[in-house]
Amino acid sequence: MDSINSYLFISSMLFCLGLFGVITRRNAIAVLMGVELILNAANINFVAFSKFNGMNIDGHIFSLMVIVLAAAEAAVALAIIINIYNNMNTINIDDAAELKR
Amino acid sequence: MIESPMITFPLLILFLPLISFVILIFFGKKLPRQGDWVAVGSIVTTFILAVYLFVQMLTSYDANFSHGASLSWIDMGAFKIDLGILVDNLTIVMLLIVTLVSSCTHIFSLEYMKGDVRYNRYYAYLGLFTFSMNGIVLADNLISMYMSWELVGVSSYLLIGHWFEKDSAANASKKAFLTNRVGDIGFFIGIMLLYSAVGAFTFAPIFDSISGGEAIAGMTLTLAGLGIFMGAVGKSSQFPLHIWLPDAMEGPTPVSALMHAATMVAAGVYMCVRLFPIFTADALTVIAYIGAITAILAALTAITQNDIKKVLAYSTVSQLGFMVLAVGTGVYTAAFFHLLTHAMFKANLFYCSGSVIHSMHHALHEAHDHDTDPQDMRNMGGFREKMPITYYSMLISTLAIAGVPLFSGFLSKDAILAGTLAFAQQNPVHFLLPLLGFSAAAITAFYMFRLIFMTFHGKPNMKNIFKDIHESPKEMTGPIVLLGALSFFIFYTLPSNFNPIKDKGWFKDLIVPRNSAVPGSLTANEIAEYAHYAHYLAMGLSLFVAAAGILLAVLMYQRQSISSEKLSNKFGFLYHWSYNKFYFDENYNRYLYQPFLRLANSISWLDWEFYDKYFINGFGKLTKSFSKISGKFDYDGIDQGLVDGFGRVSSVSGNFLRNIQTGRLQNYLLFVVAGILVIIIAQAF
Amino acid sequence: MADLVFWIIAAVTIMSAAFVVLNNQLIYSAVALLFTLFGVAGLYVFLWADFIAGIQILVYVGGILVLVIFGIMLTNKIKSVRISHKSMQQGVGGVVTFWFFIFLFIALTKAPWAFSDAVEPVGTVREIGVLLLTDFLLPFEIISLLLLGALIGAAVLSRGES
Amino acid sequence: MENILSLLIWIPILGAIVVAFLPRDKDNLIRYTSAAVTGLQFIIAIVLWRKFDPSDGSMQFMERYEWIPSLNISYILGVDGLSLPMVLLTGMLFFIGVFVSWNIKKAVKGYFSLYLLLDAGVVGVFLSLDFFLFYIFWEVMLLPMYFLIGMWGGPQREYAAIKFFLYTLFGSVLMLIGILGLYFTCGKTFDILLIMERAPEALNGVLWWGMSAAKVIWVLVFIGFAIKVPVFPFHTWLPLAHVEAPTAISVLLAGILLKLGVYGIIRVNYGIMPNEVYWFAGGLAFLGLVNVIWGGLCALAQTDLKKLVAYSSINHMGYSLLGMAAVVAAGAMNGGDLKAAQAGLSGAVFQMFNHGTISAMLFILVGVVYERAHHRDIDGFGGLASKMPVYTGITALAFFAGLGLPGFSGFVSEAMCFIGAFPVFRTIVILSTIGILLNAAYFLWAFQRVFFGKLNEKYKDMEEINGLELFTVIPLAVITLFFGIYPGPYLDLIKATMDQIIEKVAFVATYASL
Repeated sequence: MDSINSYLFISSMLFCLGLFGVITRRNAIAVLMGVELILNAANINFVAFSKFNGMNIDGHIFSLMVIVLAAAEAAVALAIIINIYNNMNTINIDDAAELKR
Repeated sequence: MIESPMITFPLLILFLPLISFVILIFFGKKLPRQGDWVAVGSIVTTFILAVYLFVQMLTSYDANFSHGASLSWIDMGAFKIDLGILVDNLTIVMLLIVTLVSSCTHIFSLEYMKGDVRYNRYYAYLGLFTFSMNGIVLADNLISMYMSWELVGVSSYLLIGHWFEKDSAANASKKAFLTNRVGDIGFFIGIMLLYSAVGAFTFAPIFDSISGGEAIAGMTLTLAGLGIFMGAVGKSSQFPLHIWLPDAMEGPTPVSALMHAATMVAAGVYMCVRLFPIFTADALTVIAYIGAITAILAALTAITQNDIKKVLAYSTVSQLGFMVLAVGTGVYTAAFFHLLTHAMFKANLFYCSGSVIHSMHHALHEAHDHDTDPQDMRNMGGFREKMPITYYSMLISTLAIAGVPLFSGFLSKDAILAGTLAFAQQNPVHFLLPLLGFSAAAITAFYMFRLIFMTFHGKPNMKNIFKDIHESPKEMTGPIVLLGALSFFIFYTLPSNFNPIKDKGWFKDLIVPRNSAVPGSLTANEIAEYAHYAHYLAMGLSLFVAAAGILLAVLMYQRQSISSEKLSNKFGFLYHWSYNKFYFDENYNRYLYQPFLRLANSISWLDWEFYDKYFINGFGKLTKSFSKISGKFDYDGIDQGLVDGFGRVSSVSGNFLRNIQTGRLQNYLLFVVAGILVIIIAQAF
Repeated sequence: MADLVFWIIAAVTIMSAAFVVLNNQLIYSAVALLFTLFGVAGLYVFLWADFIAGIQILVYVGGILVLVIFGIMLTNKIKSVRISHKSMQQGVGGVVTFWFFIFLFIALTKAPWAFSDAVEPVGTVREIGVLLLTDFLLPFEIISLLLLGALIGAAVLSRGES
Repeated sequence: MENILSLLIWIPILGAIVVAFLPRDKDNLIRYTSAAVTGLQFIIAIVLWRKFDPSDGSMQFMERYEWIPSLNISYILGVDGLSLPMVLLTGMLFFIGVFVSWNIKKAVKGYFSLYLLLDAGVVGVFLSLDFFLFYIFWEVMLLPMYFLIGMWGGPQREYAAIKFFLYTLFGSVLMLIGILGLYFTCGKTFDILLIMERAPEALNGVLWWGMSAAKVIWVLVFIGFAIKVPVFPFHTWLPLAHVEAPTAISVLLAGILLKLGVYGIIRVNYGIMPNEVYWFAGGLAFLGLVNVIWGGLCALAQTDLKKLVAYSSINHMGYSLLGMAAVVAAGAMNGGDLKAAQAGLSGAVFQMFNHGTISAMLFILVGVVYERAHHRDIDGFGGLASKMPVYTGITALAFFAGLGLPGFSGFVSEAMCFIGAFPVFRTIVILSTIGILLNAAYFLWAFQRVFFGKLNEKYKDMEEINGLELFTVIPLAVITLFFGIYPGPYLDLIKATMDQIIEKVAFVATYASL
C-alpha cells in the first residue's frame, strides 16, 4: 500500500473492467455504468499520483472536476436514454442505432 | 524571279481561273448574267495565253525547251518545301488541252446550263477546277502536285454534286471523292517514301538521286513508284478504283466532258508521264497489267450499257486503261499522245451526247413526259436528220476513237499498241498485254458504233417526241464543230507530215521520251527502236480489229442481220456480268463498305457502350463501392469480413466470433481498443 | 493490519466491478456498482484524500447511483427484480481488454515513476478550497456552468413530448 | 509594358471580379463587359506578338517574383515560340467565344464571370514557368469548366461535368506526383527553367522501386497531359463533355483546352526529360495511330453531329501525337534526320493550332444549326443546302478544312506530321494514312446527310446564318485559309523554339549513346 504500483494496478484493472463493460453491454444504462468505472479508475490515478508526488493537491482538484463531469454526464446520458426509451421503447444501443437508419 | 512570258503567262493561266472562282463565289449572284462572263472571259484569256505559249513552243521547236521558277513555301531550316512551276513542252501541250476543253465547256454551258438554280456556283466551280488542274500540270514538285491533285478532287466533288437534291448525285460525288482519296493515300505514301530517301520534293533532284542509285533503289523504289501510281489509279479511274467514274456522270454533261473525259481523269496519266523516270521495271509491269485489265473490263462493260453517258464513261475508262498500259510498257509519249487526241474526241463525244440529251430533255418537256430517261439510247434513234451537225461531228469522233486512219485516234492508238506489242516481243511472258489491248480496241470500235447506230440511225423509238428534237443552238454546236475538226490527224502531224498513217509531226518532234532514271532500265532509244520494229504488225492488226468491230456493229445494229437479243441470251451470264458492270459496286458494297461501316459501328459501340460505360465508369463504380465499404467500416464499426479476418489472426478468439452480432457503436469501440493494442505491439517490438 | 485492510478493500472493489460488467441483471449490476464506489472511496482514504473520499460517496453513491437506479426503473417494466440484459462480443472484448490490461500492467511496472515523499496532511479540505477559489477559479466556474447546463439539458431532454 | 504577361493573366481575373459585381439583370452590360475584357486581352496578345522576337528561341518577356521563398515557389512568367501562338489563339477564341455565348440566357452573370476565370486559367498555364504556378492555373481552369458544363450544358450535363472533372482531376493528381518528384530530385525548386537545366543530370541513374525515376515521372506527367489531349485510353470524357457543353464551351474545350495537353507534353516531358522521349516515342506514335483510327471509326458511326466533331478531335490530335513522336528522328541512332524532326515537331505544334481554329469553327457551326433545329441528329436534317446556301458554304469550308484539304491549314500540318514521322515509324505512319480516308468519309457522309438530298419539309422555314454568327466564324475561316496557303508566318514564329527543343533531344541522344 505504500507503492504507487498497487494503486495503479487496481486502477488499470478497474479501467479494463469498465472498458469491457462498455464494449460488451447492450443496455445503455449498463454501458453508462462501465463508463463510471472508467472514470473512477482515472480518479484513482489522479489521487494516487497526487499523493506520491509530494501530496500535490492539484490531482485532487482534477478528480473533483472529473466527479462533477461524471455527474453531469450521468444526468444528461440518462435523460437521453429515457428519451430514447420513450420514443423507441428500447434502450438497446444497437436497436436504437438500427432504427436510426 | 518572274522575268519572261514563259513564266508569267503560265502563272496567269494558273491564277486567272482562281480569281474568277473567288469573284463568282462571293459576288456571282449580284453580277449581271450571274457573272458567267467573268468565268468565260477569264478562261478564254487563259486559252489565248496557252495558244501563245504553244506558238512559242512551235517556233522555237526545241525538244529540251524548259523554264521554271519557284518560291520557298515552308522553310524550317533543314526541312524545306519549295513550290514552283515547270514549263516545258509537255506542260504547254497539256495546258493547251486543259484551257481549250475548259473554254469549250464554258461556252457550251452558257446554253446547256441556262436557268440553272446555281448558275454562278457552277461557273465558280469550273474556275476552281481549271485552276487546280493547271496546278497539276504546272507543278514541278510532288507537294504542289498533290495539293492540286486533291483540289481537283474537291472541284470534281462539287461539280458532280451540283444537283445535290438528287440522292444519286450526292452519292456519286461522295463516292468519287472517297475513291480518289484511297488513291491519294497511296500517292502520299509514295511521296513520303521518296522524300525520306531522297530528301527533296522537286522532280529534278529526285530524278538525279534515283539515277545515282544510292539513295533509293530496288523494292523501296518500286513501292514508291506504285504508291504514286495509286494516285493515278484513283484519279484516272483504273481498276480496281474505276467504280466512281461511271457514277460521276450524274454531274452536268459539260462537266463530264471537261473533267471526266478530257482533263481531270487524264491527270493520272499526265502524272505517270511526268514522273515516268522514277518507275522501276517491276512497277511498270504492274502498271501495264492494271492498264490492260482496266481497258478490257471497261470495254466489255460498255457493250451492254444503254445510258448514252454511261457508254461514254466506260469508254473513257477503257481509253485511260490504254494510256496506262502504254506507260507501263514504256512508250509513255504514246500515252501522252493518246491523252491529247482522246481529250479532243472524247470531249467532243460528250458534247454531242450533251447536245442529244439537251434536245431530248426539251422534247420530253414539251411532251410533258417527266418519267422517261432522256439519256437512255433505247428512247432515241433516227436523230441523224434532226441533228446533222451533232451527228457528223460525233461520227468523226467515233471514227477517231475506233482507230480509223485519217483520224487522230488511229495514230495514238497505233503507237500504244505498237509499244505493247514490242514489249511482249521483248518479254514473251507478257503476251497477254497486247492480246488484251487489241481485244479492247476491237470492242471499242464495236460499242462506239453501237452507240452511233442506236442514237442516230434506224427509226425513232419514241415517235411522240421525235418532232420536238432540234439541233442545239450555236453556243453548243460551236465547240462541237471545233473539237470534231480537231479529231482529224492533220493537226497532230503538222508541219512536216501529211501522211495519215505516219505519226511523225510536231508532237513526235517536241515530246521526246526521256530515259528512265532507274539504273539498269531500257533507254528511251531502245524502247523506241523495239516499238518501231513492231509498228507495221501493230498497224495491220489494229486496222483489222477496228474493221472487225465496226463490221460487227453494222451487222447487229444497222443491218440487224445478227440479233443482239439472241446473242445476249446465248451468253447469258456474260451479258449479265457486263450489264451489271461485273458486280464491282455490289461486291465492294458487300465486302468493303458494309463491313467497314459495321466495324465503325462496333468500334463506336465498344468505345461508348463498353469501354466508357463498363471500364471507365467501372473505375468510378469501383471507387464508389470502395468508399462505401470503407464508409461502412468507418461508420458502422466493422463488417463481417473484417471480423473474420481478425478472428483468423487471433486463433483464440475464433470460437467467440459466433457470439458477435453485427454490433454497432461498441464494435467500433472494441476496434479502437484493438487498434491501440496493435499500436502498442508495433511500438513495443 | 493496514495492508490487509487495503487489500481487502482492493479485492472488494475489483470483484464488485467485475460483477458489474459480467452479470446479467441490471439491478444487481447497480448494487455491485455501489460496492465498487465504496471501495474506491476506501482507496481514497488510503491515499490521504479525505475530501475526495467524502465527495465520492456523496456524489457517486448519493447522486449518480441513485440516478442510475432511477433510470433502470424508468426504462424497464418492473415486474420482478430480475431485469435481464444480454451482453455481446464478450469473447473478443474479453481478449482485447485482457491484453490491454496486460500491456497496461507491463507499462506501469516498468515505468520509472518519480517519487517525492510527503507527510500526511491534517486535512485537504482547506487546501482544496483555497486552490479552487484562487488558481482554479476559472475551471471551477466553467465546470459549474457546465453542470448547470447539464442539469437544464437533462431536464429539457427528459421532459418528453408533452 | 514591363509586365505584359501578367496583364494577360490578371485582366480576365479582374474582369471576372468586375462582372461578378455588376447588377444581375443587366445582361447586355455583362456581355459587353466580357467582350471588352477579352478584346483587351486579345489586343495585348497581339501587341505581345508584334514585340516578340521570333529569331530567339528562348523565353522572352520573363517576369520573376519571389512568392513563397521557404518552398522555393516563385511567380515566373515567360513566353516563347511554343506558347505565343497558343496565347494568341486563346485571346482570339475567348473573344469570339463571348459572341458565341451571346444567346446564353440563364444566369448570365455567373456564366461570364466563370468564363473569364477560365480564360485567366488557360493563359496562366501557357505562360507560367513555375510548376507550382502552373499547377494552380491548371486547377483554376478545371473548376470553372466544371460549372460551365454542369450548369449551362445539355440534358446530361451533370454526368458529363462530373466525368470531365474526375478524369482531369485524376490526371492532375498524377501530374502533381510527377511534379513533386521533380521538385525533390532537382534540388527543391519549382522553377521550370532551372529544372530543365538540372533534370537530365539529377535524374540520371535515380531509381525508384527499381524503376528509373525519370521514366516514372515521364509516364505520370504524360498521363496527366494525355487525358487533356486526349490520348486513346483516356478519351471518353471528351465526346460526352463536348456534346453536353454549351456551344462556346465546346469551342474552347476543343480549341484550346485540348491543346494544353500537347503543349504540356512538349514543354514538360520533352523539355525536362528529353532522354526518355526516345524510350517512349514508339508508344507515342502508336497511340497516335490508335487515336487516328479509333477516333475516325467512331466518328464515322456517330449520328449526333456534335459527337462526330468531338470524335474528329480525337482523330486530329492523333496526327499531332505522330508528329511529336517524330522528334526522335533527330537522334544519332536514327541517323540524325533533322528534316524529319523539324517537320514532325513543327507539324505537331502547327496541327495543334490548326485544330484549334478548325474545330472551333466546326463547333460554332454545329451550334448554329442546333440553335435553329434544337437537335443535332445527322439523319434528322437533309437538303439544308438549298435553304441555307451561305451556311452550307461555310460548313463545307469547315468540313473540307477538317478533312485536310490542301489550301487549308490542316493539310499543311497533317502532311508535316506524316512526313516527319515516316522515316522512323514507317509502318505506323502508313497505317495511319487510313485516317485521311476516314476523315473524308465521316465528314462527307455527314455533309451529304445534312445538306444534300431533298429538303426536309420540317425545315423549310429554317433561317439563314445571321450576322453575329458569321462574325464568329469568318475570322477563323480566314486564318485557316491563310495558313493553308501561306504557312510561313506561323512556322517562322515557332522555328527557333522548335530548333531548340530538337537540339536538346538530339544532344541528349549523343550524350546517352556515349
